[in-house]
Amino acid sequence: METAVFIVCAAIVLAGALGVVLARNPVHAALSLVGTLFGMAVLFLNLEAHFLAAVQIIVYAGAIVVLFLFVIMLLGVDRLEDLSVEPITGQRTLAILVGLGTFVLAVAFLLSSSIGPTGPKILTLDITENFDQYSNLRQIADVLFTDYVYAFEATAALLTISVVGAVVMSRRMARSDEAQESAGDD
Amino acid sequence: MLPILAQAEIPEIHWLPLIPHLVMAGAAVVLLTIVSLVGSRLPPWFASAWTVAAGLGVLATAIPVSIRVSQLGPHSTIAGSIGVDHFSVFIVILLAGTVVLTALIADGFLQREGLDGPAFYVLLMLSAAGGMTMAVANNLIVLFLGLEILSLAVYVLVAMHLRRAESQEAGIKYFVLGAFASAFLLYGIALVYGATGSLNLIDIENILRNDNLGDNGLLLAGMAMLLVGLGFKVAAVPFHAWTPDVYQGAPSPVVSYMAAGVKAAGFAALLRVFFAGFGEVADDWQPVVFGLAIASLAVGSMLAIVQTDVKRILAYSSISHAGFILVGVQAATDDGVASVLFYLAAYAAMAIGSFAVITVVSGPGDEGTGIDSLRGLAARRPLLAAAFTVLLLSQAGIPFTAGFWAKFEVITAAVDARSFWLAVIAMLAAVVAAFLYLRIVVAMFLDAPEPDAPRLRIPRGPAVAVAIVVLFTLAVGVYPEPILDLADDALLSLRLHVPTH
Amino acid sequence: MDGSMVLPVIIFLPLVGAAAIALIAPSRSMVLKPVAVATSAATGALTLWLMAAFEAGDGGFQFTQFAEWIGSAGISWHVGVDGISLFLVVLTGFLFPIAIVACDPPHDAKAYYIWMLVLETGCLGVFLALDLVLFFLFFEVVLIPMYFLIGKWGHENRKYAATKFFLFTMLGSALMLVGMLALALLTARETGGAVTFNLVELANSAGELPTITARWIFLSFALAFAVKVPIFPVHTWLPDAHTEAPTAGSVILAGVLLKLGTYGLVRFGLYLFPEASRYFAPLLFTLGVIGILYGAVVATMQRDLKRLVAYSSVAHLGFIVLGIFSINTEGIEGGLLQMVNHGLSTGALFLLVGFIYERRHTRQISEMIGLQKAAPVLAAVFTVVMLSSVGLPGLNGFVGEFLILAGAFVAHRWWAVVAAAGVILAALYLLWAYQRVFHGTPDDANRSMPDLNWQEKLVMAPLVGLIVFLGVYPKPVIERMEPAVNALIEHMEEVEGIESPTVGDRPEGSFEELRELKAHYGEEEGH
Amino acid sequence: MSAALGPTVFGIDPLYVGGVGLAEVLITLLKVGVAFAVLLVAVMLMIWFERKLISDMQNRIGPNLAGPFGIFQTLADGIKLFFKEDLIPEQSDRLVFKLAPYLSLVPAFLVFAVVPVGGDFSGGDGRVTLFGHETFLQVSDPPVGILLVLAMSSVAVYGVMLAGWSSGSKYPLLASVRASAQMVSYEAALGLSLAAVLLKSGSLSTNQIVAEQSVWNWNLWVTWVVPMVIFLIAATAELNRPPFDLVEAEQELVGGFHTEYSSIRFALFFLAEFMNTITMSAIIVTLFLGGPNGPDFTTVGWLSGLLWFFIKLMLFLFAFVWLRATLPRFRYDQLMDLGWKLLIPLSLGWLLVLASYDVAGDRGWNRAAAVIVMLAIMAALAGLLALALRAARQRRELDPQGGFA
Amino acid sequence: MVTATWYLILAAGLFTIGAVGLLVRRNPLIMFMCVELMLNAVNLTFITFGRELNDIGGQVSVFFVLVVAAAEVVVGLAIVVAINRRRPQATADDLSALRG
Repeated sequence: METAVFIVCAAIVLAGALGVVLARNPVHAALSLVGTLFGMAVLFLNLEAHFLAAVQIIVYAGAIVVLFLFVIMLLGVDRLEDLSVEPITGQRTLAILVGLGTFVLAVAFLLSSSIGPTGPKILTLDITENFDQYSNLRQIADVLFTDYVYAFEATAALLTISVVGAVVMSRRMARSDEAQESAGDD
Repeated sequence: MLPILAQAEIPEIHWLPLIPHLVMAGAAVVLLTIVSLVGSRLPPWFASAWTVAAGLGVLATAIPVSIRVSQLGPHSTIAGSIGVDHFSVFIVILLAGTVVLTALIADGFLQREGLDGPAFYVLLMLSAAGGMTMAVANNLIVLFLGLEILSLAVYVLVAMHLRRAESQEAGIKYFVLGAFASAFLLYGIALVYGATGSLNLIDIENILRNDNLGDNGLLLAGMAMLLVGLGFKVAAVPFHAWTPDVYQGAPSPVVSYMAAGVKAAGFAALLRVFFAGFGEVADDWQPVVFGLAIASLAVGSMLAIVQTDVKRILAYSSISHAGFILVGVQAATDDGVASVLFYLAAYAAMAIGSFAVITVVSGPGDEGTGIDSLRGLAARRPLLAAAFTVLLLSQAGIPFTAGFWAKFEVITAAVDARSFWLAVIAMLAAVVAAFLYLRIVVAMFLDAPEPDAPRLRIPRGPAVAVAIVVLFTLAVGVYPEPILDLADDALLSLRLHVPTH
Repeated sequence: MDGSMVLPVIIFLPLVGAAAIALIAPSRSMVLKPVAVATSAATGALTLWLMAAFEAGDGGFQFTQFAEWIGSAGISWHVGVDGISLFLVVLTGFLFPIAIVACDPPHDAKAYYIWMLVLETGCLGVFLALDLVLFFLFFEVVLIPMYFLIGKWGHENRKYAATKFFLFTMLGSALMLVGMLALALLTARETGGAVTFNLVELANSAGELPTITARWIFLSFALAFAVKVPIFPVHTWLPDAHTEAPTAGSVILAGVLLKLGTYGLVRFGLYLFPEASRYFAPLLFTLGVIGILYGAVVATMQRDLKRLVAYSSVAHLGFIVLGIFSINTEGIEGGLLQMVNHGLSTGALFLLVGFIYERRHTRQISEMIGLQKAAPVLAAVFTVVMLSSVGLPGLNGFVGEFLILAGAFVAHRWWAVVAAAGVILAALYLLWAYQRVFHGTPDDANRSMPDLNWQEKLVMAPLVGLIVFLGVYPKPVIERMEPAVNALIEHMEEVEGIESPTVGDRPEGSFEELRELKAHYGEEEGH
Repeated sequence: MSAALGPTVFGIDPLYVGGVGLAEVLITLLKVGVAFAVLLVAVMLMIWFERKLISDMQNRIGPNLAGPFGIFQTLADGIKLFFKEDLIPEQSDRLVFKLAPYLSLVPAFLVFAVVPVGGDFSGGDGRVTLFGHETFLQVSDPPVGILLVLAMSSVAVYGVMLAGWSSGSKYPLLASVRASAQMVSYEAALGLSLAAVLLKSGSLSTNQIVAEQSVWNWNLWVTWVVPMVIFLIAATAELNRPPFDLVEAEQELVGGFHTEYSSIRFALFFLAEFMNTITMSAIIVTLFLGGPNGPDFTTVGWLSGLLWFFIKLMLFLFAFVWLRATLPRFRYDQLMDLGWKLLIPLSLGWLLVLASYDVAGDRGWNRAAAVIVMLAIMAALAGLLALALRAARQRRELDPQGGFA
Repeated sequence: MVTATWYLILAAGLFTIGAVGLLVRRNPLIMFMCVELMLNAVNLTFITFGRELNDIGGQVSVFFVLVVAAAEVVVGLAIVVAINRRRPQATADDLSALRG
């Protein structure tokens, strides 16, 4: 069962990723990304990370990609990109070669090395014994609000920045300036 | 069922060491609130003054932290995720100073350019809070969050000059490459986590000390990726591609913050991770840092020569300086760490001052950053030219400036670690770099001003900032001992944490 | 005056003067020059007092002052003077007032005087520093005023020349910094003591370093000094810098700044690395001889009078290097004496060339003819100075060159013979130049050239006087130098554990004997 | 790797505890089938119910021809739509155009999977015995069930958004941008009001949430009513139902995001919309009204649960229709103001008040005092917010182009 | 049976695709999406390691990565919007005012 799920989801994930990279239309790329995200979420379930699987969908699919689509539609940048033109000759080949090299190297490293000593915190609960408690949500919360409480609070700063940043960047210039600018651009 | 809050075992939290962080981040939020309530009724200098006050507040609160560290020794808090030591205090003070000076510089600039004042300062302070988090982080995830807080704010700051296409272009370039680099950093963190089973640097060090993981592929790959991510932040070659464009495009006060603050935070993180965390496997990463250092020195110094834009020149020179600092990192000794800290402090002063001058000289629209715009500055504004010259000579490492002692310390560390050739290359690069500082000096002193050059207005804020850094540069140049002592203290504590879980 | 305070006062008095000038209001620009002259003259007077108070028979450092500066790094404020540095200090104190009096800057007088006085502080600091880092600081900081002097008040090509000068010298000193740190750190590691940059302490433990290490470090020092001297083939900055510099700049550059290099070779080369110095002596010796011949030959071909004098400097400094790396009392003494002599005679030559330039606005030899008719006093002074530079017996140049050749003859007989040919070449190009410029019938442009005015005469008088005096009676100088030089030689022998040849008892076969000595070292290294 | 992972991939149910055999698979399939069928039929009835009710409220007859009381009207409409020609606009992005309806429909189905529609919750956790196996009366009870609801409601945005975009037409695009903005905005309020429930029940599992509420002790009271009101409003907005149906504001946008759709694809959107209404009502019942909890008035334990659930569900369905019949449509800026400036701060503040109440209990403080202090703080913050909003409004009037400050 | 290595290799592949995509594509929006791919690969790695190590830290890290990803996208898109307002239809190649 797990193997089947893995294979299917891995295929979806990789297909989605390739879709993002190869799609000529940004909207299609975004949809491919959603595919990858869903595959990922199921893989998370496979790895018993239920909470993260749900959060993955809510945050990524529900917010991030929607934001992407929003911007694409709002700006009307959904024209097709001509992929046949290579801005820098050989750039693509080089990038792909480097990418493949990195990948092969990474796999070699992964296969050749061992995973570190196991930590003290219990992650896996046995479903037959702990039916009511069968969820790592509580553990995540536990660690989140104790060991990682500083990091958790720090995310507040992160979100504040993104709000302030978005407001600053979307501020419009005074109209006279804008006219001047566009005249200058042409 | 138990009440939810009662179930968690709250870790011990020492509040005192966190106060500087709270002051910095809190000041940003309060400023935001004040501005949104009574924004239109505030005088234009209010946000700047507020930021300066916040920076000074951080400096003031850093003192009791330092005293506490002296009494208790280095320790960690919040389940070992925050390191309280002189190292972090040093960086915190450095960042606070950077914020104060940048706020001074930005005051006149934002009014001149008609940009969003309070937002700038809010982002500046939040970014600095992120940098401070990087400095104290004993946990890789905390470190990563600090880095992101720092970077995200800077992305916006870089792009926020809405009237300049260059600014936004710089912003998007910095953002894309920065996000790329953070992905690498994160992947590195994940691999290190897999290799050691922990995200805590103290734990990692203990594990590495007890188990021989020096040839573990996961660990090696993880370290390499971490180096990529952090190398990007400190603008080391070959992860430097963004630097010239971003420095040129970003608003000048932002560049001063980037050169001083972001670089300092980046190196703080680099040292924390590689010296405190991976100190046991230094043999594995030293050669790589060696290579990065040489590449940065060479590329930074060489490519600067062909530039015609002062900001670009200084961008390349910042790459070269990063190479110098990496020479100190490469030593992987206590002296090396001290030299890096000293260098960071000295470089912060020079960089802030230099970009403050450029801020003033560049004129409306932040456009006049070509080397031509500095022509004959000595005749137009002798004091400004003299100050800039001091800062440039300091960057070149001329005696009786802070820059000399910075190079001196770094080279000492390298020689002490028997990296003689690295030291030689570094000094050769310094000579090449000296050439480009001389180009600027030549333009200021030996060229005649353009006949129609407008009269420069020097606002009070930048003037004060430049005066402070020039005095600092000269004072440290003559008597570097206090700062040297501070840096020496800072290194002692880095690896002696008492884990408190 | 308290003996230990005199050196800091000498070093910083010009700086105080510079600060005072900086504070003078622009409206009172007429007092700039008097203040500058007064400061430098006071400094000069102090150096003269120093010479008078100097204990002639003592070979060690006198008037020393020591204070911790940067304790953690082993850096201290340590100054002192001995027979080797004494006359260079005096020369500095002497030449600066002359240069300041002699030439007025065409513009920006305030900055000009400030830089001149800062430069003086730097030069004095270099000669008096007994701490490596302190020395290095002064050595480097000298570049800045000189850079601005050349770049701002120089001739057409000044920016190029100034930058070239700056980068060349900085290149050398950059490597020296590495060497210096390596020396201090590795010595500390060998001896197990704390890191120190104190010259005397380092010299005392000079034998501790492994031979190969010491040789590398010596090379890094030697390169820095070689650029500064300059020794062939790193001399190319010198003609440009000299030619483009304003007159006073050329005077100081030739008179004082070049001596920083030769002084450094003696003080930091021989003193700190006896073995390495001797090991590399043949190399430097050879380069010195090449410099003599090359400088002379190239000088012969110059069309620009100032450039000619500049190349003559290359030749003269070749002589000095030759003397120093003879590594015997005569050679080193001759080298030291020649440093002073060269400072006087070349300084005077540059002044004279500058005077001519002010009148004729050209430096081309071909455009000058028959100046003797128009300016007899100038011609007379020029003659004396030129002959001093040639090394005519009875003038100061002769004494130095003689001692050098004597020392070199003992060390490397055939090189000394070749070097002697350089003396003849010097006579050739200088006399030829003199002939072209001063003899013949002046054309219209040259006929109306005014002679020296009283101010210029006043400036030249002491120079000519000293040239003659030192040629006739060099004893006061030599007797003060000799103990220090002997002490240096003894120190070297002590460190190396050998007896070095002296003129008296080594008439024949010195070459072979030296080889044997080297073989001897080789054995010592073995175990 | 531990081997006992398989079954937990899709949910947790006492059914699987002893291992998965054929019987378990069959029972699961049965539950899925029943849920699917019930939903489809319910939609059919819901459409009829809505039309009939509105016509009653508007003093007209409504559908009355197909079947008794016109109850088969929906079926007739469906058949008609099914057989109509399927038009695809030329300017459309064909692939996405075809995909969009399913992106709308599937999440609507999936949400229903986590709703416990019945079961005996009196003291237990709602287990019933089906064919000799203990199980829940819900398709699946994942440990993060309520997050699945949020996840699916956020995925539902895609259907709207892509439908509008892929039509290659101006009005649908505008409508879809508007709709997605609205849905994303109100999701925040939805989540925050939901957090109050989570605070009280301490679990994300829908089954646990229901089990925590006893016969009368519903979350409605436990969370002091306000969260439910917010949730209801936010849910209405999320469903794009009146008075928040700006998506299909006919006067402005022709027909909304599905203007270009016809035939079966249009039917799918329609189906999804009403299905969403039903599932959202079911979620509200689960979260706030104790789900199938209620006094047991039948002899068969789990039947009373089903009945109670149905009754409560009808209540909300009626409420939705009632809202549609009576309230005028909001203006877009009013809609956004309501969401961002009122609902989000209010739900956040309410959550904090509830938390302070709990903390005071844990620490042994006076709970009433804690709540009063908290309310005072909230009031102060609300005042500040109001001030800030006023300042912003003034600034906007002064400089219509400027951002903040 | 699926071992951890499978997941890790899948993650490495995804990371590579993202990285290559970022390097070859010129549309800033797609470049952002490639970053998201890379972050997802990291998430998968974290969770896999977390389960192998029997440590919750891996999952907590993913939580933070998600937050960061969201914040990053907001800022990045804001910049893109600002650029597009000035110069509609800009790709990375059009952004070439900064050269040196």
